Amino acid sequence: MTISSPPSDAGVFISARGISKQFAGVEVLSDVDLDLKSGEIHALLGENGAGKSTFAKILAGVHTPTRGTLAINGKQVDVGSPLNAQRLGITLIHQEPISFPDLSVAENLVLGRSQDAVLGRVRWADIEARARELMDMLGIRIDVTRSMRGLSIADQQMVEIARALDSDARLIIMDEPTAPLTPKEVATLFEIARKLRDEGRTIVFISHRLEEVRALCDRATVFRDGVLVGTEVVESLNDDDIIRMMIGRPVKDYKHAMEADIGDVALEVRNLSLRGAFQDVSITVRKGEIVGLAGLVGAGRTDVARAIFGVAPADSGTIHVAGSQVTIDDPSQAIELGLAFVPEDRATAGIFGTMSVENNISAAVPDKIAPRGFIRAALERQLARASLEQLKIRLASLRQPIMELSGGNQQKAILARWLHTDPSVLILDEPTRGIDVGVKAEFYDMIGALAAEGKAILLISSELPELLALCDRILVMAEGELTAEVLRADATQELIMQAAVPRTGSHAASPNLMQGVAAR
Amino acid sequence: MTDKISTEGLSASQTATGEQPAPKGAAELRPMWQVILIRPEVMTFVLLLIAFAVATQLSPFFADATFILESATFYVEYAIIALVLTLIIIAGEIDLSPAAMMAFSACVFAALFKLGLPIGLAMVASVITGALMGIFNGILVLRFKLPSIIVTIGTLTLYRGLAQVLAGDRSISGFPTWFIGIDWKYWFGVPIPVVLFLIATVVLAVFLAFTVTGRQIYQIGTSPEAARHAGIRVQRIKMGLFVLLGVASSFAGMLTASRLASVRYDMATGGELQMVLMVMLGGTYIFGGRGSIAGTFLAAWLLIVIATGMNVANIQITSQLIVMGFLLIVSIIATNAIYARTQR
Amino acid sequence: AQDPVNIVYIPKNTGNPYFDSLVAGFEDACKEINCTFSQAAPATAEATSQIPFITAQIQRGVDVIAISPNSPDALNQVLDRARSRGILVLAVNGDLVDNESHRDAAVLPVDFTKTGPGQVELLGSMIGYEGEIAILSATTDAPDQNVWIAAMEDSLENNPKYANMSLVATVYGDDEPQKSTTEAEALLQTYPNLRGIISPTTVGVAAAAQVIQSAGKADTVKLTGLGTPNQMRPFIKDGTVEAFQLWSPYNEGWLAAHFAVGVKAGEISNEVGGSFDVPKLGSVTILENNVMNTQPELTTFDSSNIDDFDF
Amino acid sequence: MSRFFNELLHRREAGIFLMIVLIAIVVGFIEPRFISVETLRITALAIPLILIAAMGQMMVLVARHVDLSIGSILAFSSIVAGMIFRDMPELPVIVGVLVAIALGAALGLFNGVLVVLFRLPSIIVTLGTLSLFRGFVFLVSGARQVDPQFIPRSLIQMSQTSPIFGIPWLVIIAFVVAFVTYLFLDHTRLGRQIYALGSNPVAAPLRGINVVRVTLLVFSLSGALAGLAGVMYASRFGYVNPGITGVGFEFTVIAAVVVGGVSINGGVGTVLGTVLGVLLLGMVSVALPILGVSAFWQDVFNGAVIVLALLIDRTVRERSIRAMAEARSTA
Ligand SMILES: Nc1ncnc2c1ncn2[C@@H]1O[C@H](COP(=O)(O)OP(=O)(O)OP(=O)(O)O)[C@@H](O)[C@H]1O
Ligand SMILES: Nc1ncnc2c1ncn2[C@@H]1O[C@H](COP(=O)(O)OP(=O)(O)OP(=O)(O)O)[C@@H](O)[C@H]1O
Ligand SMILES: [Mg+2]
Ligand SMILES: [Mg+2]
Repeated sequence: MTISSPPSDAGVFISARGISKQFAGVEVLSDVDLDLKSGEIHALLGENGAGKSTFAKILAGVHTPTRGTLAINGKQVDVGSPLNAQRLGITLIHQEPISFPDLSVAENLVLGRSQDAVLGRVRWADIEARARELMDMLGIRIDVTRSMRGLSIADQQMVEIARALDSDARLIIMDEPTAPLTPKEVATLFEIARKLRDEGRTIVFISHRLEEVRALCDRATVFRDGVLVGTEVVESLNDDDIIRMMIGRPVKDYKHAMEADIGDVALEVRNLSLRGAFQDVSITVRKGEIVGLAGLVGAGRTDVARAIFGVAPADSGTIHVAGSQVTIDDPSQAIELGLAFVPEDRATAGIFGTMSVENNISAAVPDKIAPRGFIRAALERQLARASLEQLKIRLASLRQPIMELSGGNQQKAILARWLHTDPSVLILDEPTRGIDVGVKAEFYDMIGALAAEGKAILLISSELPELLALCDRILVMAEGELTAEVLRADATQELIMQAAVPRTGSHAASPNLMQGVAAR
Repeated sequence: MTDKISTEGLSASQTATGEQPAPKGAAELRPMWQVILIRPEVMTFVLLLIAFAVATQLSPFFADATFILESATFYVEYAIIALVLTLIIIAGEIDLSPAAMMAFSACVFAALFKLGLPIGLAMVASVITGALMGIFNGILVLRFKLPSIIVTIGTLTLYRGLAQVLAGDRSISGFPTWFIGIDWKYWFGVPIPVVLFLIATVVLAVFLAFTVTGRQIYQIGTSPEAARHAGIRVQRIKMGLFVLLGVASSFAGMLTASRLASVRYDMATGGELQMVLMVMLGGTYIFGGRGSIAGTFLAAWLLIVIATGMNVANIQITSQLIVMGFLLIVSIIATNAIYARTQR
Repeated sequence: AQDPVNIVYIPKNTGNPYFDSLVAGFEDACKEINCTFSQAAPATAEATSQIPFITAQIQRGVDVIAISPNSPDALNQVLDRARSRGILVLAVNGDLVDNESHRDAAVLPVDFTKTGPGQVELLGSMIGYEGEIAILSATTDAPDQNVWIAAMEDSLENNPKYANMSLVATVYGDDEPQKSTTEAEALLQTYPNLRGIISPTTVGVAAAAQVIQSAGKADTVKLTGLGTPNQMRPFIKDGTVEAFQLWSPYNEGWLAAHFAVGVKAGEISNEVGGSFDVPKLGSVTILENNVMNTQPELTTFDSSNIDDFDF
Repeated sequence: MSRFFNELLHRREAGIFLMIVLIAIVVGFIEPRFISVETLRITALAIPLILIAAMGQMMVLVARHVDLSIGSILAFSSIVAGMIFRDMPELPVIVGVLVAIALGAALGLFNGVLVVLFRLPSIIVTLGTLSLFRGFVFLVSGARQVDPQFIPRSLIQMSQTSPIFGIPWLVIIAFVVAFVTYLFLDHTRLGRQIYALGSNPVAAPLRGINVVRVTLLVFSLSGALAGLAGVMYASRFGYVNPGITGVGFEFTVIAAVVVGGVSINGGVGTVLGTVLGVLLLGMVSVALPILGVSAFWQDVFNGAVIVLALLIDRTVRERSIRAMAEARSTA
């Protein structure tokens, strides 16, 4: 890897002091002090939900901090709005690329850029010419007059990057820009980032990939649970240091779960395909087994889970539950077959936000609370109370709207809902996303206990340590295809990452990866 | 089997217990009086009391139970539909076509009767027509995933047009005497349409509040995604509601036919606004998930009192239009504000 | 003396200038004779819109309900109830055709059987009793218009004077300005030899006048019909329309008020064949079906007299 | 893949055009007199009101809102203008015109404020103001019609006399409005912001788009154009009636706009498409009476056309989403 040039000695461009942010009373950033220098590439690191994006958005005027101040070149500023941030020379490449699907690529590039009068004329020819130039610079071949709708996430991300390049911004924040990109695109991006740094601009680079940080960044700042843990020169850190800073304890503390008595096949899917989402996916999960599904964001894991559960059924392939082939076109059928699914998008697909906790818990088992079609409040209360104790859900009242609970407790309530159906197969999609560390540990306990009870568990997670710790077997997906199957004994983060990163051209797993693949 | 992951330094599992106020995220409960009093239905009830007092002041002829009940017969046709519409809006959809469905199904009824069909069969045909129109709305909204509010603006024009094509501008009459004048027949001293409205209110209120399907209607409106994930048959329930609305519209159409002893294509023109107004005024949340039959029931009486009061006080229709439009907007804003307030 | 007779008038809808004049007739009458007057108008002329108003008036205990009904039959029930409470129910300006038993009497402007022939004669005189003519009516089932149209067809067919006039089309503008306009335009286009149009409805005749004016065809296509002077004044002044007809809505109100007060005071007996005197109108006879007319013939408005009227 | 989508959109306009030609041919075949200059004139005269209001409605729809109150706004502007003509005949005509436009804009702004301030869905807000504004109409007019004699001669002549090629002023004004709308929407930054807002309302503020300003703007413009249509109503029909003027107008306009390919999901729609949509509906309304078809069918046709247009819109959208999914899997 190339050694980054040392940070230039130019002064501090922007400094944050005591930045804090609350969402709905929950503090997600507390007292962040950070100086970003001109001419440096500064990495922001941290687990999911650590607050990196939130901090970036505060710098870019998307969020206003609850407390704290920002100063540019020593002068205190009130960023206030994205427009104002742009005037101050700050540009943000969002984690989820922003696109206006009905507008052309070229227009997406310039939208909001110009400071001209709003009734000023739009010079289409100039805009398109400039857009082509930028696309050439980034080495992407997109017709800039086509509409944004239908562009791949990667291409959308490149358009966002092109947008940032076109500005004369002094501070460019890139929030996980490389997640969807191919290695070649990443290389181009890095080249450009270095050029911008050498022009004296400040670049903030957010990524979960340590090797990228190592290759590109001068300094790194680590966040944990909304608190800035430390800022170091990248060269002085090794991976273990960084991970320890990120998770607050040495890596070794994650212990592998023990081999367990694994029973008959509970769920088997064969050659499942859904056009535009995933192809030819085959998964087997046995009783008492925890099977992990790893992959980068957008790899198609959620789509697979939704297909199995009948939310968005697959086009082809078969599903077998407890040995017999079944058709699942609707979640209600899946539930009858003993499947349960904790979706990743808790806010929209999990909870009934404004309804009470007990209503949420009883949602999947109407028959248990309404023996003759009429709901009996006492039964419902009893049911919910049992879950409170079992899962240690913390709340003020069962009649409280569930949205008033913390994320972790909401997730527990969803899990409680499914446990009442007494499922034989549990599909958990990012069950610990957005949950604080303490509750995460509780979840690990629960997942282990459920497997011990003989339930078959399919665990989708983007947190590799979590998968490594819990799973008996880990399947890896990239771009809608299974690329590897790794036994616990062989599993390492590197092996999984290699299988998860999309390869340009072919999806064939590399030979040395194949060695790690179990032949089951 | 799996041994516990060591979670050194984390003591969450030890500290956590039962219903203790939790440190993070578990917000304080609102005081009970707030939960009870700050509800849109309470606002409706208060408005009803005020309207009653004002109407009594405005005209000495107003406060007369017989008169109010008699006047109610014109509005309960809409109110019965509004009750079903409440369910649809709670489920997160809307239907603006029921007034037109009333007209078309009533025209089908009258036209078939004129063709010599026995009146019973004509009534059945009318109900089937109502159901079919409901299914058509349902298919457009559910199968083709079109936004219900705009689709039903289309179908409201369409159904009204069909009524006009079918019945022309003639009014069709000549129904047997037993069919005519249901509003002048009484059960327990109350006009039958009003009794029917009361029965519908009780049945639907029980259905919505105490049955599983009722609960699921709220869940669907709160989050259709989550409802589907929880195994609730979202499409089926919504389709059922659209059909129910079509059937209710057909019933209301026949009530109107009986009251007027005649049917014309322009029956209930503009009635959709009144129905939506009743639902909104009753505190049902326009975005779905919240609302109650009781609210719509109260709102229906509120409208009856306001309209009757203004009529009997000889207040010009111009002011009445303004009062209605104003009420609709204010009620939506108030409901919205109340729900926004109780969001957290 | 006796308590004044409490009269309420319910027009078809509010904002209709025609009824403003009718109301004025009532008001002026009640300044002179023993009655009090009020009106209550629904927003739309839809069939049922008058019902709540009638009920409210019954509750208010009025003595007389005068109404220009929006439907010939939808009001039967509620009017019966008004009558059972001793309220005198008068149909004014339009009758409950075929349901006359549900009101006590009707005040109509003229003998409607004479309206159709009168219009044909007027148009005939403009076009020299020769050529193609068309009718632009209100809605297909408008009862009064249909009676008039039937009479027009009858005259055209049976009266040798009109042998050279041929009715080529009867179209309906639904009393909507937009539809009436397109229908009138379509007439001009479809029948290039059209010599005249009769539009026995106020909305229609105004729309047709506007169309003829726009098309610049005032010389070739003659228009007449039933319209209000205010509505038609500009077209008379600029020659687009030579003459049109109507009656005096004012007199309808005037007559209805006198009749109502007379009946309530027991001075007039509401019996067919009876007659009574009304100031300014002279002797009025109660005709078959308890119908009274305010005038024997239609009034014809043209440039010579139009400025004498304001309604 | 999305070329295909683009082309489909373009084909949408071509499709409407084809349909217009087709209908003209079929009607002309049944009733040869239909193919005439006179038909052109009548059709041209049937559309200006709708066309002008459609321009406003289109902008509102592109911004992912809808305005159901335009019929009442039209009536309000129209009646106030009429009253000015009647009660203050000494004022020049243009005063009435400007007041009508300004009042329309004010009522539109009122809609916009309710939408923005209370975050209410525009369809519900404007359903409410539809009856509220109608109430205002009755209130200011005292429920009295403005009679033809008071409408200024010069205004009436706008729909009768022509500066060029026999095309009445009214029609020319409508097309000028359409052209200016085109320039505004396609060639100014503000115009493009309307598309951006409708295309992705959540992201719009992140691109520095002032959502409040744009929302208020589209509602005000829609109101102002409805106001202008109100004066034109007085010109075309020669009088203003509080109970009749503009009733049901919103449905006609929305039907035309949706037929013209403007998506109710925002972000999509062109002036050309809208003009063609208006022409199509205008021509059908002219053709029906010439064919001797009862006016009753007009409503059936309008309703069916709205439903059909929504279905087409849906299909196009679904296809593009599928195209997107495929683009992703082959990326
Ligand atoms: N708009 C919002 N409303 C409420 N909570 C929010 C909002 N945005 C973020 N959060 C919460 O704030 C916390 C920090 O989120 P943030 O997006 O900053 O994390 P991150 O470090 O960028 O994570 P990732 O690596 O997954 O992108 C999370 O718990 C998240 O759920
Ligand atoms: N090109 C794209 N355009 C729009 N949405 C996309 C695109 N790519 C992915 N998505 C969305 O991102 C979501 C995540 O993708 P998917 O479910 O296929 O992968 P995943 O591996 O589960 O990712 P995640 O870790 O985010 O859950 C999907 O629901 C999909 O709709
Ligand atoms: Mg982030
Ligand atoms: Mg996922």
